[in-house]
Amino acid sequence: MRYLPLTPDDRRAMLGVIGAKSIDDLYVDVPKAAQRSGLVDLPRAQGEAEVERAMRGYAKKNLSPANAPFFIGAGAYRHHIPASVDHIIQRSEFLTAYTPYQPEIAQGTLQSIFEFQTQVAILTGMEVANASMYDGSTACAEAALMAARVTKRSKVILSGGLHPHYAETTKTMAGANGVVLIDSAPAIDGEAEVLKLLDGDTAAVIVQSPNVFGTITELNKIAEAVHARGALLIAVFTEAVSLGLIEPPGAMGADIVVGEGQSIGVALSFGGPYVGLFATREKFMRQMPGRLAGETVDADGKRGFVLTLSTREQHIRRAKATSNICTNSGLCAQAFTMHMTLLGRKGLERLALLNHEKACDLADALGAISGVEVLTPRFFNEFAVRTPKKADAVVEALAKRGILGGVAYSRLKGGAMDDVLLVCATETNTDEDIAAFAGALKEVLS
Amino acid sequence: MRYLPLTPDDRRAMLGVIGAKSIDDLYVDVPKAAQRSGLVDLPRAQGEAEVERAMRGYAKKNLSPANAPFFIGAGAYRHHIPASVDHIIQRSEFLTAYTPYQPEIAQGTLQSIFEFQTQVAILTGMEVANASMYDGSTACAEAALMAARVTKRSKVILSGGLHPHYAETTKTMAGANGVVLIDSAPAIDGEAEVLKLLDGDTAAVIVQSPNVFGTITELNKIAEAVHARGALLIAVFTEAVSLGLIEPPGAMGADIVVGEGQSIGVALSFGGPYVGLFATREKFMRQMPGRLAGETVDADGKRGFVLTLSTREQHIRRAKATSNICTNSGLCAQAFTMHMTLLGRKGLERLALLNHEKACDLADALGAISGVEVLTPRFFNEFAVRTPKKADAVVEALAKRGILGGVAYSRLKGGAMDDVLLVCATETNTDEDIAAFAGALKEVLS
Amino acid sequence: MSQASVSGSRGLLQAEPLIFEMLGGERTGVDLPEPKGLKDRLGGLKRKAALDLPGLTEPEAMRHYVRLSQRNYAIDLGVFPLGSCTMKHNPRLNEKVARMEGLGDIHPLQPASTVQGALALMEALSHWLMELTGMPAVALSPKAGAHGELCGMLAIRAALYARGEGETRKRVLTPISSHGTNPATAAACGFTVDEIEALPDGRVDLNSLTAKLGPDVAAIMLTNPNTCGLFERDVKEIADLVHAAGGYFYCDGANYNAIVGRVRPGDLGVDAMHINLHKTFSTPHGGGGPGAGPVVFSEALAPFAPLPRIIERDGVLAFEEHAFGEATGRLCAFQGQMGMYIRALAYMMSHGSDGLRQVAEDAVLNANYLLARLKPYMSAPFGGSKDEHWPCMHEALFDDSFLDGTGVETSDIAKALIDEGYHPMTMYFPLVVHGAMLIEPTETESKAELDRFANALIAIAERAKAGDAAAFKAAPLLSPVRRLDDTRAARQPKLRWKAETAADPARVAAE
Amino acid sequence: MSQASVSGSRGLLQAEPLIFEMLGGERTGVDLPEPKGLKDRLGGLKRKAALDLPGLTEPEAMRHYVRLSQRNYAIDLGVFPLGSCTMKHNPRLNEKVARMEGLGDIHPLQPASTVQGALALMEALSHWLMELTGMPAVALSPKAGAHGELCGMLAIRAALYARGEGETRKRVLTPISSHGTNPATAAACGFTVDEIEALPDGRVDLNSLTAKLGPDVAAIMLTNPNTCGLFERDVKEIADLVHAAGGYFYCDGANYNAIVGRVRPGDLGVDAMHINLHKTFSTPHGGGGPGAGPVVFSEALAPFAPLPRIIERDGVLAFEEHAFGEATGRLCAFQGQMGMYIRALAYMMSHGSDGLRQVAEDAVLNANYLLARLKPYMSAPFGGSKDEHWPCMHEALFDDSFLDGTGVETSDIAKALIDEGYHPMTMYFPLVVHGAMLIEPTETESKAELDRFANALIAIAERAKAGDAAAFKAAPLLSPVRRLDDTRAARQPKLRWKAETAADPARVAAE
Ligand SMILES: Cc1ncc(COP(=O)(O)O)c(C=O)c1O
Ligand SMILES: Cc1ncc(COP(=O)(O)O)c(C=O)c1O
Repeated sequence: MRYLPLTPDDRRAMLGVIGAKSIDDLYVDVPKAAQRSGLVDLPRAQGEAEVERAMRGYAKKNLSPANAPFFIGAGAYRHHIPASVDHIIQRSEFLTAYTPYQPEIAQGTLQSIFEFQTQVAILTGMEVANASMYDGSTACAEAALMAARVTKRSKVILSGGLHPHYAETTKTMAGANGVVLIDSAPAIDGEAEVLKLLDGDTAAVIVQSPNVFGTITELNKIAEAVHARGALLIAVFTEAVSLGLIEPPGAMGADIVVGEGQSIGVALSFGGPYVGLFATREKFMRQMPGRLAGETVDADGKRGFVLTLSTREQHIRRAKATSNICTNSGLCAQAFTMHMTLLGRKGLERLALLNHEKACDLADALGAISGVEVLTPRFFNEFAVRTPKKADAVVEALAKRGILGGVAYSRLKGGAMDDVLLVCATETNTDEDIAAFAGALKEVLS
Repeated sequence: MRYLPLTPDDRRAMLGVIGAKSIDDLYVDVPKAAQRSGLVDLPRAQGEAEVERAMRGYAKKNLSPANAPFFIGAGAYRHHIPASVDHIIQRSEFLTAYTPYQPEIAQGTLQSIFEFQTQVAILTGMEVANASMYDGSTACAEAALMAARVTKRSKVILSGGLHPHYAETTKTMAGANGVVLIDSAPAIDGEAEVLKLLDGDTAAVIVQSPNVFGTITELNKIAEAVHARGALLIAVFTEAVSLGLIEPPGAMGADIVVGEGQSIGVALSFGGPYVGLFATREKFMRQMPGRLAGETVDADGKRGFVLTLSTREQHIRRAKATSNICTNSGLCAQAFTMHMTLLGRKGLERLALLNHEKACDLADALGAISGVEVLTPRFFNEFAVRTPKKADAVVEALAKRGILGGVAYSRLKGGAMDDVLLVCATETNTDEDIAAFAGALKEVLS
Repeated sequence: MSQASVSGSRGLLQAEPLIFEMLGGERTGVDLPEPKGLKDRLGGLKRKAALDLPGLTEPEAMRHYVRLSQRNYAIDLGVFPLGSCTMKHNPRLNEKVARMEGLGDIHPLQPASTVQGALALMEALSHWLMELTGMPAVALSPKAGAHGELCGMLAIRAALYARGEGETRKRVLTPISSHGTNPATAAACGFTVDEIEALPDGRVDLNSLTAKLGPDVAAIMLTNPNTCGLFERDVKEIADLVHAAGGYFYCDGANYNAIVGRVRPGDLGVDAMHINLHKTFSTPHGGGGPGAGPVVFSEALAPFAPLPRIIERDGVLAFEEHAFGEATGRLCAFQGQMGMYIRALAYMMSHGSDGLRQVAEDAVLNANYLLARLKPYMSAPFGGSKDEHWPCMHEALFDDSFLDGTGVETSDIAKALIDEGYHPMTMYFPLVVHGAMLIEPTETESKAELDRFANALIAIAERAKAGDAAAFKAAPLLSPVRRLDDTRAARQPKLRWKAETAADPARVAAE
Repeated sequence: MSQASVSGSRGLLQAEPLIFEMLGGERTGVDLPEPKGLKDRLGGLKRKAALDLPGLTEPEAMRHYVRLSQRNYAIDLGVFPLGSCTMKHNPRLNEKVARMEGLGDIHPLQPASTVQGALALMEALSHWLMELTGMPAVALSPKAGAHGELCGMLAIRAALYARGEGETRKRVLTPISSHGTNPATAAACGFTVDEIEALPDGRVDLNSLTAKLGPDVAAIMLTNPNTCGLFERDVKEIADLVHAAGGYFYCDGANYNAIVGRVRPGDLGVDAMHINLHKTFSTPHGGGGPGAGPVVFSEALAPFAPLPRIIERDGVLAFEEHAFGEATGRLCAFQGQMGMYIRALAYMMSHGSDGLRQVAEDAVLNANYLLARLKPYMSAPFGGSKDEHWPCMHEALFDDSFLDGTGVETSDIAKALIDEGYHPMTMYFPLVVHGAMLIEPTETESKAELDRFANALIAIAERAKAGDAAAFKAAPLLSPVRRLDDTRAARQPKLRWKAETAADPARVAAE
């Protein structure tokens, strides 16, 4: 087997050194009944070419966005990723390194994380950020838990614009840990509705902007009201590129900002791995979940970086840790930070602007179709439209025509608002794509 | 522009340091008339995504061997390349390094070349090998030139089985330098025919095995006869994998062995870059063309490698150099050596055996078609068949059916033997591929 | 530090500042079309202050990260013997297939009809995992091992609630040797954690366990092979005792590599177990992640597996995404770590049933070989005597008693290994022995590499015993930076670059 | 060398023997199906002695090459200021597109109907090259610069034969400063080489040229910008003189980067010029190759361009592969370096006409900036005085007169640069100045990188002048190996590993 360096001679010699007669001697502690003598009922080893052929077989049964006008967003976004980003994350030294617990031989990863944390803090308008969470939704759940820790309260209110997957993940993950999650009815432009549920037991409210319907919301007023009640404002985003153009939550009073970083440098990959971003105020630093890289000096006084404040973490604090997270999204964060470095302010702003323009073009094109109504009042690169037929049926009919034309809101939230279609446009869409989509939608609706 | 780090401010500051008013000041030596004030009439800069889209457009207009039963050989071969090989040649330190003229910071490349030279020598059964030539055909031309230098004679005889491209390249490159090339008529099994032309002026004869028709030839007798006349035997191969199974030219008396190394680790890439292999006897070492890595020690007595015997080369010897070659096929040699290291004896032998078996299967399948005759008496993984219709028309007809079914010999050698089709099978062909090819050929011929 | 340089670089090792310190005007490494600037539906919510994010052109960015990368150790450079981490070779085939058009680029919310291949791939992976473990159900979506633990413990919690015991069974047992994520997870699910004792041979003390069992016990969280690198001999008895007491058996499968293809957790009474695809099935660690932590379930817990699930109707696959039956809610935004599923499946198919069994056996053989070679020079609390080899599984545990009186500590041994070109072993974990050194070589190390590593470690141990503590405290000398001041980092936390508090970049560059 | 290690490794730098020294049984890193072993049409010509090729499993092979790679300097690590080599950034986009299905995997002999995209791409590249150079024809197939020279000189030879002067015009003129490939190529085409003198300002001496012209002159081979980094001011006059004397003007275009998009060789009287795609158009150097050396031709030489050529019939592209008209024969087996064409075209399209002009200007600006910064500390024979800057093109030339009496030589400066983290400049070339140091930064260096490099080089120059020759002779100290014994390598050539003469691998491993 090409990955196994021991030869039969090696094995014999090594057993000799150990003083064992056969490999079975090393498994003596396993109960006899649980020892399998034969092979598991699965195919035998295959060569590279065969495995590649099989994988190609799976790939061919999918419709790649490279081969279809593509307008799906709703939490994951198709953007161009510079080839150099993939080159870097394939470097042996980043790809095949472990968590940087030995800082003397992990400065590459550690400096990258330190830069990543700084970029995320700047992007969100916050003071500090961690080294990543699994994805935006688990970051959201962790934010709810952190708010409960900080405020020592248990109620967390979710807006009607929060991505239903985020709401559900938060309920699953934080709910089990004593946090009481209060849901709101779906609302296209109702982030401020959370204030109606606000009370003195509230640890935090969670709002999203742009929300799952694409709506952008001004948060200052919400923040004020929330703070007045001693609660925290958790602001969520799923489209990191939006922060190149719209006011960041940190500038509008949010206490914790969490979001999905996939848009910057990470492939769509059918939903994962992605990278959860988590930023907050310095004063809450010691309540953050996840890893943190910090600056220090070495024995020669030279600057270096280490993982720090680990007394928050499970490997030190065990049952009292701020989170059980261990493995995070390191390599996706590496991709994010490199892509962000390539973009810089200039690139990100322009990228954001292009996304917005494409979305405006798309809104104009779809809005012009009779029976279709653009529902989102203010948006970045995605918005909701009302369709005269059921949205899930529309999506299927478009797919039959080779167009990946958004996602039905009802798919995200079991049956709700079943005439609402969520669509998204990015810099990857051409004018022809938009025309093709509009044309097909017209057909499908007629 | 994303690849240009200077900012307008940088440019101004730098001109200031230089003491120039504008960039034009630095071009003062260019005649006014030749200074273009405007831009050349070509498109403006484009982003990554746009360029990638354009390239995809070109790619889509080609029929990829990944999407068609594929049976073309005749000098370039489709083999599976392990993914790890591509990883290594994409490493910054190999990809973006220059020729290792500063050995203290180029031991990676130098040790790789030293290992490559050793592998090529072992594979061909020779004593020494160089660091690579452009491709097999230019290696062949260089071999003719070297034979003339060694023997101080000018006549070189080419066999009728030598790949016509190799013959033509040799005539073009060596012919201009005073070597007289004597061609032979195409012959499927006539390598020994060269002996008829052998005389006391002969510097070398060039034979090929497996030859362009796929025929394998025993070289001992030819070598004896050639040596008896004081000439050298140059043996050529185009399919390096064959040497895993058949007797190497070095074991049969060849003085110079040249060939194409593309089969081991190098992509087909429409004809290049490939890697010319060049091996010979130690006694001719100082007459070799191209770069050579050699072992030595450093100031601490530690083993290291350097480019050596460079007094043979153009940068030292100028007009008296053994060749004008400078840039060679370094990265392809790097791919070759890694793939060869992965294969080892075991892997290469098995790979060769699989190729041979597939070719035997193909010969059985095609030979069974009425009117089709397998012409090659002994072969490795390619052979010639006679077709009742013109071979180039057969190839076209097969292509229309989505099958890349070999190459007409007449394409290689202007019109000669126009009913001869050269076909090849490798480990990449499935039984279904072979059946599809045979089925389509039957159809085309009926 | 023998020679200072003006540039700050030393030979091939390039000095490199932070991106925030790279002076010069504003740059970018992407070229994008000019926006038309005509449309605006932002409703006035444009960013007010300009973003203060630095940009680099591509050549600068490339160098920045390539230079940084060369300060990292990696599996591709040498033995990475971190116990409990299973740092094995990462095949590049898996990287290639994960990036294929139609796999790496599909959107998680594409209509099912356009992702049949992706769903089939997930089903194939599920099939391999269930067959290998002998368990009847699997949830793929957990994003890493700890997330898998959460998934499993939530299912247990749900099962208890379904039984009406959700409010009464709140205690979770776990050995002191367990990984930190185990108690952390139990706590995150609202359980209290109760630690059980270990026997002198490194296994669970059945008496301690029996004593702790009771009607308020929800589950035991047990790692097997355990974090001392030992197989829990009494695992069946443990399972039976826990089940008899009305609890469930959560198995931490982080160490599954030792038994894959040879022993099936399903035959050991396990109710739920996560599998770290980034350990046993070799998806790359990537400097900290991402991973994937699918969970296999017993019949008892299968109904409580989370959403989404894959269902088949008339030969067509689809996700069941919304609440049904007793399913636990969603654990993440979409359906988990597809990128890891592809790699893990490619790894499994490459090895096959025969190769996977060989993986386990070679991993165990390599660990025992190191144990046997190192035991005479170090102290192996569970390794047996000079004359008798007590086998370990995939990793060999040493304590620091051989260092008694030398002034050298476990962490000094680790730093000395760095100078020898090695990544240190896991230190101070598990907590059951003093100054633990946990060495897991994995099956992808050759005998020659193991010998070279053992020779280096033996030389270090001998040097320590010979009394050269000062030299040890000075190590490492040959790494890009020397020992770093952890205390300072924690006391004066500097978690991001700030213009005001930044070190002088000129000084940094010249460092 | 401050501390020896047992393993032979030093921190991150891993010791690594030759593959031939890696003991252990026979291994392989590929898995292939079992052959059936039934058929044999080899005619008894099976290999007799077993191949003695070592194999490694994938983890071992991966490590071997990754470890080796870390002993290399590279563009991705830092400034690579080799004059005449144009070591610029290599965009990864180009690597990606060169590997696309349908581009990287097509066979050179596929029927034309199945490779219309490939042919169109070659035509597009040709169009860019002709437009940029202002020349009416181009041959893509030459495999590198020297091969391009051969292509051009063979066309000149053919044109002379066509004129009936093939046997009489046998002398080729070239400046002493020319690259070694120029005289080597002329000789390889059966010409004799006659060197022309340079003026004190580094350009061709028109008087020397005029004196050498005559009815036996076939051509001049002139590099422009020349290898001193200077534009040949009198290039038009030179062309006219040579043409008037019945000869052709071969221009070595290796330094085209300085003028691309700004000056067209077609406006300078050039008859043939190769373009190193691996210099100006950034295809990676790959540790020595591959490259590509397309040749542009004037009307006079166009008919003699080599085979194959691309022709269009009814909108369908095809190769013309067989002798026709006055075409020179084939120069290589197929149609050249497609892999490089793809990369070069992607590079051109990325820059566009505007970006390419900026490339030239920034390359020239960077070189002049270094010239200006370094001139006060080193000696720039063609750089002008303290008060007057004589501009160079893309590279700045220094000689060793500033080292007079210091005992330090050009090569010592180079080795000192290695310790500072830099690849040295080109040394001892061109031959027209003593102890030449030729520095070509290219346009992809930032001002900050140039300043850091200049500071390091200035410090070295000052150190040399302050008299510290012994330290210079000891350099480099910080590279993976120290100065290597070239003489020994040449005197006792050891060009391959042999079992008998091999160093003891154990010793090697411990080195
Ligand atoms: C025994 C054990 N359990 C659980 C985990 C947590 O797994 P993950 O890091 O994938 O969350 C680890 C990882 O190090 C481990 O070693
Ligand atoms: C001036 C000059 N001419 C010709 C060449 C030869 O080009 P190549 O190495 O591509 O054969 C070079 C390459 O270094 C060069 O610098």
